[in-house]
Amino acid sequence: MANLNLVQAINLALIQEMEKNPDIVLLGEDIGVNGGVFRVTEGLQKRFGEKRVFDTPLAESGIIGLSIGLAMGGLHPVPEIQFEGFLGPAYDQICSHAARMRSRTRGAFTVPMTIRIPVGGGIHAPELHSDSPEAIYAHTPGLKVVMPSSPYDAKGLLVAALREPDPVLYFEPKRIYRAFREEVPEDEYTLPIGKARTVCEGTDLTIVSWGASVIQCMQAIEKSGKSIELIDLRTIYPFDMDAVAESVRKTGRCVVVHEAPLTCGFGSEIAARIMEKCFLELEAPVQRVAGFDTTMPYYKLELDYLPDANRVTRAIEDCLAY
Amino acid sequence: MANLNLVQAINLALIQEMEKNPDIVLLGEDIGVNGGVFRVTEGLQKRFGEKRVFDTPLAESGIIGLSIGLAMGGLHPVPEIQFEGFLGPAYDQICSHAARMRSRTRGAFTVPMTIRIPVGGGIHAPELHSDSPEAIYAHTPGLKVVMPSSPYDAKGLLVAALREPDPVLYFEPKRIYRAFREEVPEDEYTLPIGKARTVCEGTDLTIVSWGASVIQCMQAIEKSGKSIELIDLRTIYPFDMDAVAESVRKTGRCVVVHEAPLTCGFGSEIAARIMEKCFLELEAPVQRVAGFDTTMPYYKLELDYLPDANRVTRAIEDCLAY
Amino acid sequence: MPITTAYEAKIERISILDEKGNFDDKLGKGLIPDADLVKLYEAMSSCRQLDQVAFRLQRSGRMGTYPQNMGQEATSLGAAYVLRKDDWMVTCYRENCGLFWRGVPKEAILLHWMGDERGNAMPKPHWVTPIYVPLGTQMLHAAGLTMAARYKGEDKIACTFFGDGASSEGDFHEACNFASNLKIPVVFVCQNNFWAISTPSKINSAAPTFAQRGLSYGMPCTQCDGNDLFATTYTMKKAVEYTRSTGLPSFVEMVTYRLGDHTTADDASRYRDKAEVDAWKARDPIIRVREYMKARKLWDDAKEAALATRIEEENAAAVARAEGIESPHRADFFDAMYAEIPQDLVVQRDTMQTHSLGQDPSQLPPEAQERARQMAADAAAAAHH
Amino acid sequence: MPITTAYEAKIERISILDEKGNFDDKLGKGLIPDADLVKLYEAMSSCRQLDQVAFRLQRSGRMGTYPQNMGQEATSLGAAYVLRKDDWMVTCYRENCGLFWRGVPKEAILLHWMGDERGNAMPKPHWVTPIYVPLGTQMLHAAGLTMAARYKGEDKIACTFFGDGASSEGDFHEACNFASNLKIPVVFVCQNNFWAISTPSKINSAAPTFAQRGLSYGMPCTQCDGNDLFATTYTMKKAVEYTRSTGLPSFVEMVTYRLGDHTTADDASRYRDKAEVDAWKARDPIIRVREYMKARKLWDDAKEAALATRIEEENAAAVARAEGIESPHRADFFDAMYAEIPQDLVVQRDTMQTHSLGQDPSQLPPEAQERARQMAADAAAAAHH
Ligand SMILES: Cc1ncc(C[n+]2csc(CCOP(=O)(O)OP(=O)(O)O)c2C)c(N)n1
Ligand SMILES: Cc1ncc(C[n+]2csc(CCOP(=O)(O)OP(=O)(O)O)c2C)c(N)n1
Ligand SMILES: [Mg+2]
Ligand SMILES: [Mg+2]
Repeated sequence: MANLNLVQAINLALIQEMEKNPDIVLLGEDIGVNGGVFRVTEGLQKRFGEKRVFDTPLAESGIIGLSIGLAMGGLHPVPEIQFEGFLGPAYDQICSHAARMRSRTRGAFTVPMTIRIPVGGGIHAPELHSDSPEAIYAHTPGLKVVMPSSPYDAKGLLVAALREPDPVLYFEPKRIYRAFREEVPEDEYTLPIGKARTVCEGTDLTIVSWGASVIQCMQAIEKSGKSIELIDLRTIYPFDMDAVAESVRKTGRCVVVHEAPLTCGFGSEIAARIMEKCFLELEAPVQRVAGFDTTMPYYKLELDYLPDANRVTRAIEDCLAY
Repeated sequence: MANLNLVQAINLALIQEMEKNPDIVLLGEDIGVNGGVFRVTEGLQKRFGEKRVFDTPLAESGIIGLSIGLAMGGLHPVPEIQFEGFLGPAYDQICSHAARMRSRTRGAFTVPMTIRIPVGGGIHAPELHSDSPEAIYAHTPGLKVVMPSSPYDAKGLLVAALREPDPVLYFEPKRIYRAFREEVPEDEYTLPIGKARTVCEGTDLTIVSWGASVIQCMQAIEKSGKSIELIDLRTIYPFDMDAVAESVRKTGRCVVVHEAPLTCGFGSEIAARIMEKCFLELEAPVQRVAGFDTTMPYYKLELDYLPDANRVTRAIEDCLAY
Repeated sequence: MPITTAYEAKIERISILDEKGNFDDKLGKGLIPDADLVKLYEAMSSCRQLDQVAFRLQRSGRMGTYPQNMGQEATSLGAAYVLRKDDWMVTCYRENCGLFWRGVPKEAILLHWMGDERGNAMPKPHWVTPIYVPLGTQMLHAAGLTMAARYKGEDKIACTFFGDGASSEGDFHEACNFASNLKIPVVFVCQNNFWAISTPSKINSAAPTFAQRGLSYGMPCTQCDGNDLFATTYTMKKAVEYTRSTGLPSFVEMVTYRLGDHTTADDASRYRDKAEVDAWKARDPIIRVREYMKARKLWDDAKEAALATRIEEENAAAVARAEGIESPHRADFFDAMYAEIPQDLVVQRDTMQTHSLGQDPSQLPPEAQERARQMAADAAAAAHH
Repeated sequence: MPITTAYEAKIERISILDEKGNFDDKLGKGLIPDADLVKLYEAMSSCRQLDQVAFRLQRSGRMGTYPQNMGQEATSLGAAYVLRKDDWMVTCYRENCGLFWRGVPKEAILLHWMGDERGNAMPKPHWVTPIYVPLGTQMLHAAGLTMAARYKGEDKIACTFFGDGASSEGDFHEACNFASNLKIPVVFVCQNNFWAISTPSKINSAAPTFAQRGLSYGMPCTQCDGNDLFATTYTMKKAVEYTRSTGLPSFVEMVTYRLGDHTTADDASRYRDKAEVDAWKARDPIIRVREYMKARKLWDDAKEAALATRIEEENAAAVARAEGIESPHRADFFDAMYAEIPQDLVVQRDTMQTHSLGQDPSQLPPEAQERARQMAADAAAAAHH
C-alpha cells in the first residue's frame, strides 16, 4: 500500500500493466522525456524505452488514427490527448472508426485501446483546457467511457481499461490530479467497468455524480446534516443504472451533478432513466446541478460556471423540500 | 404557392435569400455544376455564378474552417456537408471555433453561418450515410440546431437560419427529401427558430418528435384511434420546452421519438425536462422510442434499427395503459 | 552567401507501355514474366466484368449504391502484384482488382455493397482492411498496422491507396507526416483519376502533380501512368524496394481515369464531357495489355472468348454466393458492438424496444402486459416476413 | 522517353544580418530605412521586457499560464512591418511583437492571459484575430477572411503564423490546399522554433525544411533566418509582393528559437540542453540589430538606457490598465453566447442554477420558497465577496 495521488496511481497502473503486457504502448504529445504536461507518464519512457513510450507529431487525429491501426494490428495502444479540448480534431477517428470497427467488420478487426484524457475545469487554465465532453462519447455506440474520482478508483479502473478488448475513453479529472492522496494497493486489482460505487449510504436522497464533482458532492453532503446516499458512477458508458435505480427507489429523491453543460449532458440520461425505472417511487423531480449551457468561460469566471458545493446544497434542500 | 418537395423548398429558400442578400455564399463538395449529390443546390451556380456558389476541395474541416473565416469577414456562408457522417472531420472547427467565437471575443468576431447537412437513415445508403448526430451539437453551447420535417417548414426555417447572426446547423432529413410535396408559398415567410409546431392536437397523450420521424409518428397516431397531440420540435436548440410542457400538462403522458441512439439522445433532455416541469401532472414515465445504442447497421438491417410506426404504436399503447 | 539553397527536389514520371502500344524495353524488359502477364490480364478482365455485373445488380434493385472500378484496374493490381502477400494493403473502394489478386473473395465485396457488414469481415490471411467509406482516414490505420507489425518483429510494409479527392483531407497529411517522422514503412499511393465525384482534380490540387504532395515529408515521390500495368508495376517495385530496405515511407501518384460514373447513384454526364471520356477509353489499361500480348503472340481471340466465358461463370457464382448467404439477423448489430455486450444492450436486443415499458412490461397493469406481449409477437412475425 | 520529369522545385534560404554581424549589402541595402530600424528595435525591446513582466506576474499569481515570446521577436515583426495595415494578420500566441506593431494594445494580450475574454475582443481597425489556443486551426480562418475581403472587392491579403508543431495538424494541410486551389492570397508563415513544448521539431517533420511543406500545393516557398529582422523583412516583402500581385498563396519558414520555457507551466530544462539554449542566445535577434545599429552609429548606450526606462514605464502602465479593468460579471458569459440570448439561458443566468426547483422555486412549498430565496441571496453575497 502506498499513499498516492491520482497522477501517481495512474502512473503505477501503467507501469504494472506494461510490465505484464508487452503489447501495451504509450504515445502522445510530450509524453516521453517530458512525462506528459501533467507528468502522468513520468519516467515511463526511461523505464520501457522509446519503442513502447513515444512522442508523436502534434496532431490528435493522427494520434488516434495511428492508435487504431496499432490496435487493429494486435497491440493495446494508450494514446494521451493533452487536454479534452483537443479531442475535437480526433473526433472523427474516434467516432467513425474506433467505435465502429468491430461492428462494421463483424469482429474481423477490433480496437482495444485506452485513450487517456485530462478533463474538466477548475485549474485556471486557458480556453479549451477545462471542458467535459463525456456525454458526446456516451452517445456514440461502440465506446466505453470511464471517469475516476479518486486515486484508488483510478488505478483499478485503468487496469480494467487496459485489459478491455474495446476502445475506452479514460477521462482523468485534472482538478483532482494532485488534490489529495489515498491508500492505493501495490497489488493487482481491477474495478469492473460498468459498476458504480456507493460512496456513502443514506435514506433521504440520492446524489449521482462522477469525476471531480464527486468531491463537491461530498462537501455538500457533509454540510447538509441529512442522510444522503452518494453514488459515483465511475463509468459513464456502460453505466450502472441498477445501482442508481436501487438507491432512488429507496430514497425517492435524486440530484445529479456534473460539470458539463446541462442540456444533453449525461445527467439528462440519468434523469430520464430514473423516471423510467422509479416512476412510482419518485417523490420529487430529479434535479440536475450542471455546468451552464454556455461555453466554459475563461478562468476569471470559471468558478461561477462550475457546480460547487453551494449549488449542490441548494439542490438538495430544494429537492428535499418538494 | 407551389407544390414542392423538401429539396425544392430548400432550393427556393436559397434562391430567394441569395437574391435579397448578396453576402450569402454557398460552398461544399459537388454543390456547383452537380448541384450537390442530392441536387439541393441545383441550378444555383448557374444562376448566381461561381463566386457565390463554389465547389471546394474534399475536406470537411476545411469547408467549415473557411466558412468561419468568411463569416468573421462579414459574409453569411452556407457550407454543405455531404452527409452527416462526414461532420466528424469538421467537429473541431464547429465546436471549438464556430460555437465559441462570439463568446471568446466578446462579440468582436461572430460567425453567422448556416451549415446544411443531409441527416438520418432509411435511404439504403452505405455506412456513415444514415446517422443522426443532432444531440452532439445540442450539447455544444453557441450553436443553434434546426431540423425541419416538411417542405413548408424547411423553407421557413431555412430563411430564418439565413438571417441568424449565429451559427446554425440545419439538418435536412434525407429520407423525406422527395417523399411528399406540399404547398409552399413563394412569398416570404420565416418560422422562428426555437418554436415548435403542434402538428395535431389531442388530449390523451403527447408525442414529441422532429425530422423524418414525425412521419412515422403521424402514421402511428392515425392507427391508434386515440386523441394524441403531436409536437414537432422543428428546432433542437433552442428548443420549445414551453410548448412541450404545456401539452404534457394537459395529456399527462408523453412519448418522444427520434432516430439517434437512445442514450444521451436529445430525447433524454426532453424526458428530463418534462419530469422537471410536469412532475405532478405526469401519469406515466415519458417513453422514448429511439435508435438503439448500436452503430447504425448497414442497410440490410437499417429498418430494424430505425424507430417505425409499430414501435411508436407500441409505446403509445404501453404509455396509455400505464 | 545570403541566398543559399535549402532544398531541391525532382519528381520523375514513369511510362512503359503507352496507349499507342510503344513499349520501353529498358524499363519493361523482364519486368513481368509472360505467364504472370496473362494472369494479370485475366484478373483485370474479370474485375471489369464483375463491375458490369454489379452495375446490373444495382439497377435491378439487388444491390445498393456501387462504385465501379472500371478503367482503374492497373493501379491496385500493379501494387498487389509487387507486394508480398503478407504486406498490408489498405485501400479505399476502387481497388477491387488488387484485392481480388490478394485472394479476397469477390462475394465479400459484393456483400458489402449489398448492405451487409459481413462483406467487410476480411479474413486475416489476405492482410487487407475493410472497405473504407470515410475518405482519407485509412492511411493512418495503414501506418499503425505497419508499426504494430514492426513492433512484433515482422518486416511487413504497408501500401495504402486513396484518391485525388481524399488527399485533400487533413488525415492524409497526418498519415504521411506520422509515417515519415516516426519512420514507418508505408507506400502511399494517390490514385488520381481526375475526378472526385463531380469535382475536377484541379480543385483538389492546383499543383502540377499530386506526386509532390509527398515532398512535404521528404519522401521520394514518383508519378506514373496508372493505366499502364507495366508502369504501375515498375513504380511500385521501386517504391516497395526503397520502403522495405530503408523502413521509410515513399509516395506514388498513379494517373488514371474513372471510366464509369462515380457510383451508381451518380450521373457523370452532368459534369464531364463525352470527349474527355472517349479520349480516356482509348487509354484503357486492359486493351493496352491485350494488344501487347497479341503482338507478342501470348494472346488471341480464341483465348479471349474462352476467358470471357470463364469469367462470366466465375462472377455469376460469386453473385450467387453473395446472394445465397442467409439474411443477417437483427440481433447481429447488437452482438457485434462489444466483445461482451452490456446488459442494457441485451435488453434492447431482446425486446427490440427502447421505451422502458416495452423493455419491462411487468410495470404495466396485467391486461396491458398481455396486450404488449401480443403486439411484440405480431411485430416479430411481421419482421420475419 | 519512359522516364520524364514531372516536377522540379528549389527552395532558397535568406540571411542578411547574421549572428556575427555580417551584413549582406546586396539584399539588405535600403531594405529598412534607419528611422524605421530604430523603431523596430524599440518594438522588439519593449516586447521582450513585457515578456519578463508577464513572467513575474504569473509567478506572483497575478496571471495564469503565459507563453513567452522571447527570442522570436523578429519573425512576426518583420511580417507586420511589411504588411499593409489593413491586411489581415492571423496569428497564434507567440506573435506579440507583430501584434503590438499593428497597434494591438498590450493590455489586451495581458488581459487574455489573465483569463479574461475581453482581451480577445480585438478592435477591428487592427485587422488581427483573437489569440488562438487550438493549434493549427486559424490558418483556415485566414483564408476565409481574405476570401471575404476579396468578395467585397477589397484587395487585402492575409498573413498567418503557426508553429513547427502546429504544421502537423490536418487543418494546416487543408488551409494551404484551400488557399492554393481556390486562389486565396495568404502568406503562410511557419515559425520553426525547434520545439513544440518538449517535442523536437524533427518529430514534427523529418524533412530537411519546414519550408517544403508548401511544395505540396505548388506554392513558392522560402526559408529565412527568423532571428534576422532584415531576412524576415526581405522574405516577407518578396512573399507579400508575389501574393498580392498574383492573388495566390505563398509559403515562408522562419527559423528561430524559443529562448524561454514553452509557457510558465513548462520547465524546458527537463528536455533540452543548456548548451543549445546558450548557442541560440548568441543568435538573439535583438542583440544583432543593436550591434548593427551601434556599428552604424544609430544607437548608443545612452539611448539604450533611456529606452529601458521608457519601456519599463510603458509596460507598467499596460499592466495597470489590464489589472485596473473592472472584474467581469458572471452574467457576461451568458450574454456573450448569442446575439439574442435564448429564454432558457436567461433563466440560467438570472437564477445561476440549473436545477429546476432552483430555477423555479414557485414549485416548492411556501416555507421552502422562502428558504430558497435566502440561500440564493447568501450565495450571491458570497460570490460578490
Ligand atoms: C470524409 C468524406 N467526405 C465525403 C465523402 C463523400 N464522397 C464519397 S466518394 C467522394 C469523392 C472521392 O473522390 P476521390 O478521393 O478522388 O476518389 P474516387 O471516387 O475518385 O476514386 C466523396 C466526396 C466521404 N465518403 N467521406
Ligand atoms: C490542437 C491542439 N493540440 C494540443 C495543444 C497543446 N499545446 C499547446 S502549445 C503546444 C506546442 C506548440 O508547438 P508549436 O506549434 O511549435 O508552437 P510554439 O509553442 O513552439 O510556438 C501544444 C502541444 C493545443 N493548444 N492545441
Ligand atoms: Mg478521384
Ligand atoms: Mg515550435
